[in-house]
Amino acid sequence: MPQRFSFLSLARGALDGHRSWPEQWRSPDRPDADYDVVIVGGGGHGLATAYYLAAEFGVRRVAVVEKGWIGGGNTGRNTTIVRSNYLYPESAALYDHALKRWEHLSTALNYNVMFSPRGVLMLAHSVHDEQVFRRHICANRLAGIDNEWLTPAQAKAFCPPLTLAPDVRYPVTGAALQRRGGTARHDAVAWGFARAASARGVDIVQNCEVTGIDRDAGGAVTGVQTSKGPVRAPRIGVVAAGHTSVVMAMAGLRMPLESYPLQALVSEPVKPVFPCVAMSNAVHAYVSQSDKGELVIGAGTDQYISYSQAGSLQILTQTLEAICELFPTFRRLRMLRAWGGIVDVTPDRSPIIGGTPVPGLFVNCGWGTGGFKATPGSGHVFAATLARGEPHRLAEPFSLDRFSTGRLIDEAAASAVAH
Amino acid sequence: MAETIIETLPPGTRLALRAAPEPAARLSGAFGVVLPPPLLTAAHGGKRAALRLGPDDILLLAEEGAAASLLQALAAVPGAGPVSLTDISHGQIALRITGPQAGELLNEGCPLDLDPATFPPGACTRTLFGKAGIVLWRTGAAVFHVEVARSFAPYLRALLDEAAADLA
Amino acid sequence: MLLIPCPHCGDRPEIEFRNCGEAGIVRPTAADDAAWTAFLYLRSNPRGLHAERWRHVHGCGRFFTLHRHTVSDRFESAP
Amino acid sequence: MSRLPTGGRIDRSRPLQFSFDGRQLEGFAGDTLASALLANGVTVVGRGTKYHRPRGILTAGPEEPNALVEIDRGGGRREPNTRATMQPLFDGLVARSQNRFPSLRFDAAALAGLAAPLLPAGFYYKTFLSPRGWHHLWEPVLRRLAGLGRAPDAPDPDRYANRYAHCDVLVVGAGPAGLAAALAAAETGERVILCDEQAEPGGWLLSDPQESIDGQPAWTWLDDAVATLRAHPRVRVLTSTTAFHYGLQNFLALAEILPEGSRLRERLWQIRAKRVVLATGAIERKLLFHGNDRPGAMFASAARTWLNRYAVLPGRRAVLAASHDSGWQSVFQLQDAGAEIAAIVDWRAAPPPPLLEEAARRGIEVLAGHGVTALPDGMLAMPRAADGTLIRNRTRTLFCDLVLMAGGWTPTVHLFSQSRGRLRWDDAADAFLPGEPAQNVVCIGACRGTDDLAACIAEGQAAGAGTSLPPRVQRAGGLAVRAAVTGADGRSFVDPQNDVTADDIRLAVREGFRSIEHVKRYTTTGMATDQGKIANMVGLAVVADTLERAIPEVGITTFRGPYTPVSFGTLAGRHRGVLFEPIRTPPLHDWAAAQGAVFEPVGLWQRARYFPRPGEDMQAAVARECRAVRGAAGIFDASTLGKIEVVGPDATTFLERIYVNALANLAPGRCRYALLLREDGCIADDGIIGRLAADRFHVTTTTGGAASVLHMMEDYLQTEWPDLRVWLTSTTEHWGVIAVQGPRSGEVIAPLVEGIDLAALPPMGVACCTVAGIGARLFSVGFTGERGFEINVPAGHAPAVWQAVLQAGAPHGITPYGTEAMHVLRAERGYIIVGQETDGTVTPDDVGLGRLIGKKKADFIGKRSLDRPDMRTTGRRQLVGLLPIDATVPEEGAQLVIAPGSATPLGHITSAYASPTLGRPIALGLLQSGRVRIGTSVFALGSTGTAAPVKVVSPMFTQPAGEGENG
Ligand SMILES: Cc1cc2nc3c(=O)[nH]c(=O)nc-3n(C[C@H](O)[C@H](O)[C@H](O)COP(=O)(O)OP(=O)(O)OC[C@H]3O[C@@H](n4cnc5c(N)ncnc54)[C@H](O)[C@@H]3O)c2cc1C
Ligand SMILES: NC(=O)c1ccc[n+]([C@@H]2O[C@H](COP(=O)([O-])OP(=O)(O)OC[C@H]3O[C@@H](n4cnc5c(N)ncnc54)[C@H](O)[C@@H]3O)[C@@H](O)[C@H]2O)c1
Ligand SMILES: Cc1cc2nc3c(=O)[nH]c(=O)nc-3n(C[C@H](O)[C@H](O)[C@H](O)COP(=O)(O)O)c2cc1C
Ligand SMILES: [Zn+2]
Repeated sequence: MPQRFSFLSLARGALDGHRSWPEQWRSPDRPDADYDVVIVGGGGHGLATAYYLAAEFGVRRVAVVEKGWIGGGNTGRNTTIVRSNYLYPESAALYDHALKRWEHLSTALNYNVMFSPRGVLMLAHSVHDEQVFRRHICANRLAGIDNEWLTPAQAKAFCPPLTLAPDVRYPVTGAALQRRGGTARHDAVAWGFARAASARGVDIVQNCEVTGIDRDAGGAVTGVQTSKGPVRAPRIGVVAAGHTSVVMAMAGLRMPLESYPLQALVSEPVKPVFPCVAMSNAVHAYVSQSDKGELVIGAGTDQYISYSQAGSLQILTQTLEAICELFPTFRRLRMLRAWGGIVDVTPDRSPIIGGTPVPGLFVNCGWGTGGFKATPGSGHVFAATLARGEPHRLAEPFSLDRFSTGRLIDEAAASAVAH
Repeated sequence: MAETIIETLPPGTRLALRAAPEPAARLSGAFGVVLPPPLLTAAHGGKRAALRLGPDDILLLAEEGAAASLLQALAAVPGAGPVSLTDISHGQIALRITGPQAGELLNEGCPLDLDPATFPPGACTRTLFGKAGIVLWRTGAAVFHVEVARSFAPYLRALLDEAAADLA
Repeated sequence: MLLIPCPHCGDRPEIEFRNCGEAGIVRPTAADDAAWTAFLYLRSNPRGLHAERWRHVHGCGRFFTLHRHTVSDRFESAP
Repeated sequence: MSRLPTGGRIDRSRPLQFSFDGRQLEGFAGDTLASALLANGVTVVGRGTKYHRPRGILTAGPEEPNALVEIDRGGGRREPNTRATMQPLFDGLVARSQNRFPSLRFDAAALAGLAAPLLPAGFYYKTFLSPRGWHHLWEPVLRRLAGLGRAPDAPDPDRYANRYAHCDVLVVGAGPAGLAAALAAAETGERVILCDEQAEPGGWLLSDPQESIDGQPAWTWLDDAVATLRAHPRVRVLTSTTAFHYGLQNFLALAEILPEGSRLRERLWQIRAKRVVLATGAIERKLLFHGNDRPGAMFASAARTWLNRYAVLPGRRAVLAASHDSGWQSVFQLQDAGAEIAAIVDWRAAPPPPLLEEAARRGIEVLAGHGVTALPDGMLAMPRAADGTLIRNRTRTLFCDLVLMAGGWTPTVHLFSQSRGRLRWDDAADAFLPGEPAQNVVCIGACRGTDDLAACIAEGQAAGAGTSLPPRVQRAGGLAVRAAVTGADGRSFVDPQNDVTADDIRLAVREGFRSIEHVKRYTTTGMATDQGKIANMVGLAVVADTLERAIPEVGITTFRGPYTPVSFGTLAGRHRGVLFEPIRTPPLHDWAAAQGAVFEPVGLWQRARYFPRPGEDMQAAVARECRAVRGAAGIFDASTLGKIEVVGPDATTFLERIYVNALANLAPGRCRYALLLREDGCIADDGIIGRLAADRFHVTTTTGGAASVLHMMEDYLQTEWPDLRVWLTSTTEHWGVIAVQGPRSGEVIAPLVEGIDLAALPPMGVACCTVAGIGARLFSVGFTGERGFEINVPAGHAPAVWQAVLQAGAPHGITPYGTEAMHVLRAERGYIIVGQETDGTVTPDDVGLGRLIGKKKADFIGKRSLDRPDMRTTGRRQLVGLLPIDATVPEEGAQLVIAPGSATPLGHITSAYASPTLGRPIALGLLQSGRVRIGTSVFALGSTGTAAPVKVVSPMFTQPAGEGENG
């Protein structure tokens, strides 16, 4: 067990100039020869899966193999919006499973992931938006998930920089608010899960790329090939987000996925000015303010698939047009940095969690533009699925075979909400 | 620097001609302009012009009120083969932009290279201005003819006017 | 912003185009569920050369296929 | 005052007044705010973000991390975080320091400095662990301490523009290398754009007038070069213009800041260049020592800029702390300008002899092999031991008010790296240099690691002419940065804005953050507003040193745009308010507006929702409009519907493959309601298909679907069935559509219709005729369940025809109605609205329209998907009518459940209205196995949690009067 984090331990650290803090997680240079479960991908979802496998399902011989540095994928690139007010009961249940875990994650992991339930406001600009949001609110209410309707004035009170001026192109006609939603510190989520998993025996191997999937004569997986040598394991969990198609192709599988660049940007830091998270699908913009003071702004995806972690300028200009339109006082703020991630998008914009036609090969992917919020829930149900070899109850509707039966969970078609 | 003038042109006749080069050519006589012009160029004679915007996509411009008679005349051309002719006269509005800075003004919203070497008089194409699709036709060294869908015209005009004021 | 070589209009800026997804996906006529699912949803999504369809919506209006490397994002000639 | 009596490039004839923190000060045209502050002896300009230590001006360029101020032009023109070093001075400029309370001199938060031992890198991850403790108590406190300036609180009234441009050669950076490149390129006759972030071209030359080029004094050469370029017809020179983004295929974005008082504040340039020349120069490096962040510590190169370009002596008594040759010259020039030089402290044991000789000649003491540490009023110099630590028992006290730092140079390779070019580490340059390019781009001058002026010019000439570059020339040298940071005092600041110290970086490494990306994120090194221009190389060196690895093995963090921060306004350009997106209005909009209609947005369109009369609310107006339609006649603007002309010998075949309906048997002169699916079998759109002739159809789409349906049709036509001889033309905007609906609609229009026998026009018929003398396409269709007509006339004539119909209808009580009444009327009849009853998951059978499917058709889009198991399963949600039992209009979106306590959703209400016809509320909904539930009751659960019983009925609440068959 690593040294516990607390104010006291910090104070003790101060006495020796912080010279005796140990590594937050063990970083073996290479993986062992075999494990019970190998997780491919050291993003938040992969690390959470490993943590829950070890902490709740008693599977200790677990390795997370990450081709770069942990948390360097979408986990380290997202706008950190956490909410659970999804439309379909299947989705709402899954995301709320996560949200309930967010609320206690810092204590559970002994790592401050800075979960900040500051409220997520979704702005309506038309009769149609209003209908869609009300449908969400009613559905959420039925599922026991908080989500409420605000008038424009209430929305403005909750989010003071919002303009209610009538001469904007899309005046705000109301908003849906999930108070329990908010943000969390993306990097801390990866590090906190890594530290807690490592403390429970999980090996986290960085700079270790999976290059092949080994299978026996019957087609079942036996392990993976990596840039640091072969690793045997009867169960493989692929949690590679934007690279899932690439990894699954190693097992001969074609996936219902496309990988698009999604961009985000931050402004220069300013004093607290934005107390919540606000998003508008009509004009496509979402924004919050980080603890350091930057406005964190989400942009859209490019129209073409790409693995370049870079997107086009016009995506950023469109986003900032929208931001300036909703928050005209922000026009003189400056964009400080913009970056891209590679998001794995499914046809119905819902994730895929569960087994595959290849025995022993499991996959957790398709979170697209909105999976950060699911991190602890996704890790938990995927760990259960890997440990038991059959889907966790909440994961069941998200199986790969829904694409052949047609039982899609079409959050996108139903609402066009991206995050 | 001389001013850039933006004028809304009076109504005219517009026909969407969709045809392969062969059948299009047979309509030359009836329309009074040699059809089809080379891709992305316009041919004109008198009050009539033909803008070749795509391989089989030709916009015919003519004097106001000529739609019905033209449609009849063109349909009557013997052996023209299968073509599509549709009256879209009222679907678009035309602007003319004149002045030495006309190209710069257009580049406020149009992403194309409008240097006379790459987009000489006679060149035409569909493109964008800001968030409106337009047909752009350079009719002279410092003159452009712009076609825009009727409902996008106020937006286009407002954007052009604001930009022109800033150029001046 | 990409510069896209339209076979009819030459190099034009990306905002005039619409990407129309992977090329070469044949619409099956008589398909079993698996083949139909593959047509509807399964994509190669390669990290490498990608055959994709574009339409020059704000130009000549034509659909055409190009090959682009999804890491460099560079257009290349067909393999 | 430390303004020198002569020299500089300021215009002494134009004094300018400005204020800083309320103090009235004076500078000159040509000053930046920073140079003017220094000239006025202002040394403290800001505070660090974490410990709130006082900070002075460190640099003279865009990399400035400390001198960030609020500029206030009044109203919405107040902006935070403006770099004083980049802000040209103007008369009346009002600047304020930021991030201090109550004042710059005394900042209460500086007490945080006392708690510094408790606040190492990442301290917040280790404490405040309980969720309540963090979010409610600590987060607000930490947030208030963090952040720099204040966001503006009023809308920005300024204007921003955009410009697309093309050129053969884009030269970024107008230093000597860039100027030479632009001159050479101009000579070839190519189109050239030259841009520079500074207000004046010249780059380093502006700071170094002693140099000579081609035998001319540097500034003479400079003036000639600039004059030549500005006069050249094919060259555009953009100053105060930063190239901040380098995209694919040589697409670059530039942000131009226009001179104060211009009509525009800023302009975005989006440039496509055939070739790009990057002559972006280099940025000096700091040295790590305790006190390297204090006011009065600055880059040696910056001192030279103050001196030569602005005629400001930045201090009276200076110490040079150097590990590199280049700083020495600055000290010599300062001495010439009248400053005292306390000493030159060079980390190296043996600086180059020519420098030592020159120092000796000038009587400047040199402490070679030494380092420094802070004293309250100066520096303490001590020998550096072999491990880089300071030997504390042999000290020299150096009183000074200026500490110059010269730690070598980092080429400005940001844009090159953004262009996806590879960087390679070069030991001689002690820096990452541009390597293999990914696009047509070359780097020249200091950006390439060349520091010799003549060589910079030569490289520029080659790059401009498009010939290959001569070899890189490097004259100055220094101690490698990795060696220079070894043993550095832990309290030395690596990133002064984010207050990251050497110890913070070492702690991160100790805790297992070994990837440079992890170190960056754990410590926040390089994440400040300068984006690591100050900190990255030095921080990287500390990581390499701690890990005992070579710098290139550690790697560097990713260079991302923008090169320097760009205001949102520049990126948004003119797209604001009504120019944000087009507002599309149908041809009868002006009439409706004049009537006082209330509008609603539908996509980009504005549609009249209802026409209230004095005293009417929406419900009253809608009820009146509905009753008029049912009782007599209503008139409605349906112009926004999409319209596509489908023409060609194979038009029928084509439409049969596109729509679910059988259309082969549709006779000319007849029309049919049709459904369009996506390949997954779900409803995409609907509309009316009218057959005008054997080979010509008039097809309508929903308002929102117009563009996507046409695109989809073109896709199938061009890609799947290129053999079909069919052409598609959008006629959406050509036709204005006037719907006349109601039992008396025929009587209303009869007097206006000529050319056909109206009485002979059957329901679901279409004919060409004239209406009010205007050539029209007349459809006898209705979306209201009443006998009705849709008159299509050329849009320009629509207002006149509308008036004629109104007049003709007046005796019949014709009433204009809007989209809301239209919605109610169609709901009473059970007609769906795509996008309301359907949401992309709904099949034709789900909404009771399975019968539209042409049973004998071999194929149509989506057909195969309807055979998938889950599309045929029982228990799908089906369209039903719902009658609230308690007579209140239920909420749209309300969930349907079997009993009030049930948590299982069975469906939802898609539409709900007060029905004037039935005199009661009605609703449509999608309900699990809805059709078999007809006759039963379910409960509608609204957003407030109340459950109301509703009776399940057929969606056809009323029977059609005529045969105005929609479905
Ligand atoms: C700009 C942006 C904004 C977003 N905003 C939000 C938001 O506001 N709210 C929200 O909920 N979600 C958001 N998302 C989505 C969210 O970031 C992701 O869904 C989520 O982080 C996915 O986590 P992950 O662990 O599955 O993936 P990742 O963090 O991407 O982890 C996958 C890991 O797999 C590794 N890997 C890949 N291939 C291999 C291989 N062959 N061998 C070994 N390792 C491999 C990768 O290096 C990577 O580290 C956003 C995403 C982006 C890009
Ligand atoms: N070791 C060195 O590299 C070094 C050190 C000090 C001085 N010098 C001297 O500096 C000169 C180098 O000349 P040079 O022309 O290569 O560089 P320079 O520094 O003179 O010019 C670079 C110019 O590029 C501009 N610039 C940088 N990034 C930009 C961007 N993104 N957008 C717009 N403008 C941008 C800067 O404002 C600057 O004016 C020589 O005289 C050399 O002797 C070199
Ligand atoms: C929520 C969030 C906040 C961020 N804040 C900052 C910031 O204040 N300063 C900064 O330089 N980068 C910030 N970044 C961006 C990172 O520097 C980096 O660009 C991002 O993690 C992607 O990695 P890459 O640019 O190295 O590819 C932030 C990223 C996220 C996800
Ligand atoms: Zn084209």
